[in-house]
Amino acid sequence: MPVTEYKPKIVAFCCNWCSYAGADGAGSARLSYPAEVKVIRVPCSCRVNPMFILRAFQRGADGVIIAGCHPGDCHYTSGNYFTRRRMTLLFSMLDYLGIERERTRVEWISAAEGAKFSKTMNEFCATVAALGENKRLEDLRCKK
Amino acid sequence: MKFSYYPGCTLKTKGKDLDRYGRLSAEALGFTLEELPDWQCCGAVYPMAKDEIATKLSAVRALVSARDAGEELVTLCSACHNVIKQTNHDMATDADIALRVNNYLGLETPYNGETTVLHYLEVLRDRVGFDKIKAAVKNPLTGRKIAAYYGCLLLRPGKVMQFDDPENPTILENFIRAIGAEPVIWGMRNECCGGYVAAENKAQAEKRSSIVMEDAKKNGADTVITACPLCLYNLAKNGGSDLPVVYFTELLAEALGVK
Amino acid sequence: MQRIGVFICHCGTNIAGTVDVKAVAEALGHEAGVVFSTEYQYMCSESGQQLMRKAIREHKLTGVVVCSCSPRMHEATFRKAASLEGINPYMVEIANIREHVSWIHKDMKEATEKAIILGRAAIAKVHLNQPLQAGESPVTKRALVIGGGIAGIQTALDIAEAGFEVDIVEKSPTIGGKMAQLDKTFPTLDCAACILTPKMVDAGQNEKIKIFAYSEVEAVKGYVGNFNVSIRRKARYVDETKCTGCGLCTEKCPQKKVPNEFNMGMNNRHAIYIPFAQAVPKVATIDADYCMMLKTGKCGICSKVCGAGAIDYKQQDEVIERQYGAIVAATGFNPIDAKAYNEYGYATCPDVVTSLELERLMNAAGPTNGTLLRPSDNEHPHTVVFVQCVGSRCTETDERGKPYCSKICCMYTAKHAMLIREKYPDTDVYVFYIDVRTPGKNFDEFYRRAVEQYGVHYIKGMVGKVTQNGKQLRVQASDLLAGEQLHIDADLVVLATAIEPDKTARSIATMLTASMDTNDFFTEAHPKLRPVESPTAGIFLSGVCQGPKDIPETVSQASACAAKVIGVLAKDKLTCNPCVAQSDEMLCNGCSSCEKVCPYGAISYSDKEFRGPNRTTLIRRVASVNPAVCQGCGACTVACPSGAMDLKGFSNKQIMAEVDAICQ
Amino acid sequence: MQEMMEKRALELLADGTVNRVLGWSVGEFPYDMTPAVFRSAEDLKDRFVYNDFCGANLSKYLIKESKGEGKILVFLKPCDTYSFNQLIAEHRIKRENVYVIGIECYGKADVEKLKAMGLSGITGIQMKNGEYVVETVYGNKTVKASDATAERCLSCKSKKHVVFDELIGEDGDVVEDCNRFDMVEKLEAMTPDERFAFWRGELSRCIRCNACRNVCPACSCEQCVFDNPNSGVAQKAAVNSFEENMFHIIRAFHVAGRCTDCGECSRVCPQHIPLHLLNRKFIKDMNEFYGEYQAGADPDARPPLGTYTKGDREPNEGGNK
Amino acid sequence: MSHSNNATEQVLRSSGVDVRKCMRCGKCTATCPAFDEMEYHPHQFVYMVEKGEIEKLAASPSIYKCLSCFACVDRCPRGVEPAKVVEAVRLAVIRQQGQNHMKSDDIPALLDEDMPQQLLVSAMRKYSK
Repeated sequence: MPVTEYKPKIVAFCCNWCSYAGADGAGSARLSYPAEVKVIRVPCSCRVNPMFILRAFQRGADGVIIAGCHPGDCHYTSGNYFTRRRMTLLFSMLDYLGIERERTRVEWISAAEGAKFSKTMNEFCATVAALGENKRLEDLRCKK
Repeated sequence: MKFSYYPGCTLKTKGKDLDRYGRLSAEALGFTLEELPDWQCCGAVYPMAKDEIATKLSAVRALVSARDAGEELVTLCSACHNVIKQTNHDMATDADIALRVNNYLGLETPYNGETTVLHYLEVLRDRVGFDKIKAAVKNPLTGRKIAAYYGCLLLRPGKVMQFDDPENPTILENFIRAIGAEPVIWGMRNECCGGYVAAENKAQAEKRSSIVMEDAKKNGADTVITACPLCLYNLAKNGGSDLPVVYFTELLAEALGVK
Repeated sequence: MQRIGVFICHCGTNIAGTVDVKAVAEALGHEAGVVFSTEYQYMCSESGQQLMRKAIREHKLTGVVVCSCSPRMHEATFRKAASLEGINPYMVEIANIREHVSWIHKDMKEATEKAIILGRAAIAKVHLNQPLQAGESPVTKRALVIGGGIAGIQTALDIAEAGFEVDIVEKSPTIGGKMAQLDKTFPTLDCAACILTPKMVDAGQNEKIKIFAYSEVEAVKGYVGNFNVSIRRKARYVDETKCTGCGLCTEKCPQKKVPNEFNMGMNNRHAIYIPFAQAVPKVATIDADYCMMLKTGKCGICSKVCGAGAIDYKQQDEVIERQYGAIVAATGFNPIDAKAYNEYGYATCPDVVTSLELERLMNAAGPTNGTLLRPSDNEHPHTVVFVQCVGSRCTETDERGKPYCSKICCMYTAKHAMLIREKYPDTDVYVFYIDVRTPGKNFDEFYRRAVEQYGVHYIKGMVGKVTQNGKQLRVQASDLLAGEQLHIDADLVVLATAIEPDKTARSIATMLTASMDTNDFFTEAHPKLRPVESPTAGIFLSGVCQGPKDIPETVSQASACAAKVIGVLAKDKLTCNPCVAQSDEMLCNGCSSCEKVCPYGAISYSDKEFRGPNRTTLIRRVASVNPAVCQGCGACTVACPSGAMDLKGFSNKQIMAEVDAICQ
Repeated sequence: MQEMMEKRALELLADGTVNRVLGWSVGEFPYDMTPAVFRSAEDLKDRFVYNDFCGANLSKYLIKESKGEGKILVFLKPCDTYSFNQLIAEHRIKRENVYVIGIECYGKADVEKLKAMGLSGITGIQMKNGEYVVETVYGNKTVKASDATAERCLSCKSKKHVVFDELIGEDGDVVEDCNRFDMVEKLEAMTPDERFAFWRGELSRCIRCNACRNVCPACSCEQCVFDNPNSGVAQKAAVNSFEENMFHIIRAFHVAGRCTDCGECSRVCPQHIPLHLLNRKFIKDMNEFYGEYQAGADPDARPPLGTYTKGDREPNEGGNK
Repeated sequence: MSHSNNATEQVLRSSGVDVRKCMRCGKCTATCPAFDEMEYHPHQFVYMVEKGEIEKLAASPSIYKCLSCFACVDRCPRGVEPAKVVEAVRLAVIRQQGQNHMKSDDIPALLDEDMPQQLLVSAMRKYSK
């Protein structure tokens, strides 16, 4: 049997001011992470609607990560504090539905933390890859 | 007020006065020191190495006894206090040491630094209060100029001991004021007297303790007080000074009229 | 249907080295709506832009996707180029295939695939892009400077010079700040007062500058161009408009035992006082903590002797509101409290002083009238020991000190050592240092003069302990180069204590919504490229509040800051970011969820009439966004349950289209 | 009870305090009590009904009705007053156009439970001495109240009216130990696989009839995002099996901090999906993470998702198990 | 550091000290009460361990001169804790067979009537295994 390495699909929402700049920093420093990670730029982590996350899963993403400025450093002063509450509740809910907790993540990555960006993405990819393909969200409604 | 009490080996032999006057004063001030059953020698010096486990066990046993009694653990000897407090800090903050010690001891309930360790002086300051002591004093030591010698073990490492400002302590000075005497503020009060090498390297111990005693004298002290039997021995024996060195508990007992 | 052009940049070999740019151009060329797709060596170059413009013309493009470096680099460049051909600049999207692809992936196949996917996502977004028009907001042509030290004064003078109004809010009774307390300044050794006080007078007399001394900022509302600030003018109990600063009251006041903060508490002042002779405004202030009249109602002498009738014991704090277009933080610094460092004896030995205290001991207007005398017995010191780095350069977890280098201590210590040797050649001066840091024009030369010309003993090592030894101080220190432990009998020990941001800075930063680092220094918008701006629009940074600085640096930064402020005030209108939230009134429930999460107060509600079924009219409460106030974070869009609130340029549909394209 | 309510309603209509009354009347089946607006004394006498099948929460109807001419009288059970208050907080109801009579409530009957006991031909119900007397075409049957009480009422959170103009019957207290999170806790204690199996069993029955949404007082949007062709998530027919998951999770998220836990969603679900367990999970988490909060209890309170503290827990911290 | 070897690693592990935090200010040495007795001083202990020169330190009587007064630990601005390095080197020596610096046979000659037990206990603990 040919061994094919499973490659998960990862969507990363990055805030324009810190984490997107952090991702650029990772690029400038040539700190690699898997190509499975695709970044979507949003003005602030608080722009990320739970609908986007579910939409990504719906369209076959295996993991979704949101990256924003560190709490207290939000370009818009309070955006990431709201992100923190919203995602805490959403992730807890997904977990409550029995969907693997490790498929969703929030990280605070500053513009100066290119290394953290790369490290985080490497770790997240490895975690999601270990879980395998995302099925559960879809499976919740299986018409028998 | 009742506390578990760890006297330590020296207080049972050469340092009996520290213990005796401490207990008498406690009685006069209305708190009880309940000696731990079956306590063992703490080892007299805190083993700093991360891989020293066996040498920390006796201190942990004392801490566990106090925890199981549901009491705060009081010590009187500075050295015991230092060993037990530092070991307690390890148990609370160093997961690796705590794990290995707990594995070794095989306790029913693992110990993770739950016990509060208090020095007798902390009991006076934080549990009794110097105001109350002042009120209880029968023979105020008015006119006496007393130099408090802290040495090293009560104060350092400051982050762990959390006893007082290690560079500008006030607890003994406030104690001296409470018993009616005048404290002498002097530079060497928190510098080492070399006690630990008094057996092995008498010359070094003599040099250090003379510096300390000279400074006390120069600053006008008539008496030096300490909480440490080792310091007392070293300063009195090797300090080359005619200044008397006594335990703080002795003066406390004197002031309280229970000596 | 859009007509989209796709342009793939090689960025030399930066992209083309890892991404098969031809394959990307080919693949994206087949995407729906794409009518033109090409690659080019440097899209950002003049010829690259021309190529794009030509394609827009020839293919009648309505949207553009550039696959290139980060949008943070050249989004503005390409938008501008597109707009020159009549396309709305917001019809341009960038796919970041350099920082996010070619620079991090090594495998050509993998990188090319990812580049195509990112390109598709950008195309999907452009399909939904709408032309956006940037709005405009008016600018209040006045600046506020918080803090009246040399930084604040310089910034205010430069702004006023350009013809704009400036207010200075200073919490103490006079402007002047720390520099007013200094004796001489390095590396020129000119007297601080001689160069500072003329500037203070300039500021005080400038028609454009209004000084609110003895005042504090209490609240800040609004946004760049339109700040509304509440200023508390603390009661001085003296009418500023009447007081002539004659000083008679301060002489006659019977309460003479008030520690004089201007002299670092080393002598006393009266309860009614003028901090120093050159104070601006030169107006007396009553210290309510000490004034017998205010405390007990008995005395009133100052009122009796005041010819101008300026004393007003009933004066109350007054809160005024002022409007500004820009705000400058110039909140300055303080030395840390050296009491924590009693191994150096500061808490217990009177002859251990800090460097700022030494400034006063050497200053002609100081407690000793400029003669260097030790505090304990007013004797001339014959041996002086300086200790460097007291509380600077400590480890991050240190409870007493700061992790940074305070930057100014090496130089002022050299100055002090030199001045003492100059004035009192019979004095031995020792400086214990870890490193001597003198990067600055004429700085190292200055330090060398202290050593070579003035014979100051510089010893590489640290002081471990200072003890009182009779009338002298016993200094125990290491001489690392000699491998010795030294014991020096000194008459005076001077501690170069670390400096820290003023304690009020954090609350001010919170009011300004400006960010701070862990040491409470204000964070700049970019450490290299935007060093005098805060990341919050309209907030600027001047002086030590941004990081340790000496006077030359502070003044340069203050002027740079002024230039940035003038840049804002000179505009009649500010262009707003068009990517702001917008409420669809047809969908809005008026529930106020969005309003609660808006950090700018940009959302308001009104009752509006809508046409209901059967020709009825319905009145509904609906939200609307003030585009000049909204900064476009999008917090409201997620709070909105009905989806009425959306963000222009980052709409729900656009982002979901990107998600779809990526997860295809 | 019905007589008292009817009498008071007639008085208020007669003295012009109100010009219409929002209450219940018999719907398709004799046990199916549906909300109705009565515009005259005659209409009221004719159709107004109140009994232990009147579980429906009338608050939501006031969004529309309170915008009409004149004042409307409404009868609100304690739990309904929370919904009413929440809608006031969201500016959806014009308070000055509503006259609220709070009515006492000791739990409503669940007709499905009665049916499950084998009762059929149900025509009415009356509470007598702590027992339900169920009227059927085959005669009266007596049932132990607790056996027929609706699930949501068994874990009633409050018998207190948080808002009213007058009361009929007694006002109660907030129920401190209402155990309403028991099932949530039970689910949390399961393994993820067990939880997944549970929800798969439940949610897979959803037919997207939108009954939950239509009845929910918090789901009162002018137009639901799932119906809005411009929202990007609207669907006429489900594109894939995912859509219903998205619908229920997003619906629960949209009402998080606004849901008063009235339980109407589960009551009306024709597939008997325990939808309230989704809402209760959010309520429980918000209580635990951000402090106790009851939507509707205080219209001026800041909802958990409309505020924050600097020390809030991190999203990645822990899960349920 | 080419000298880095097992002995160095053992000292680093056992002391728990990060010697790279040292900024070579010399405050530990400035404050050390045993300076005169020492061949290598506290800052040298830190620096030499960083360089891997354990043998030199192990062979030096300096390891028995430290008074465990913790002054260097408390006053170090970088949180390096030099005393722990000294103790770790000493332990590395006395843990070896026959390397006890003090033997129980030595004790009687040292005794005097006032000497507290803790002095002997601590000496045995510090100087022998």
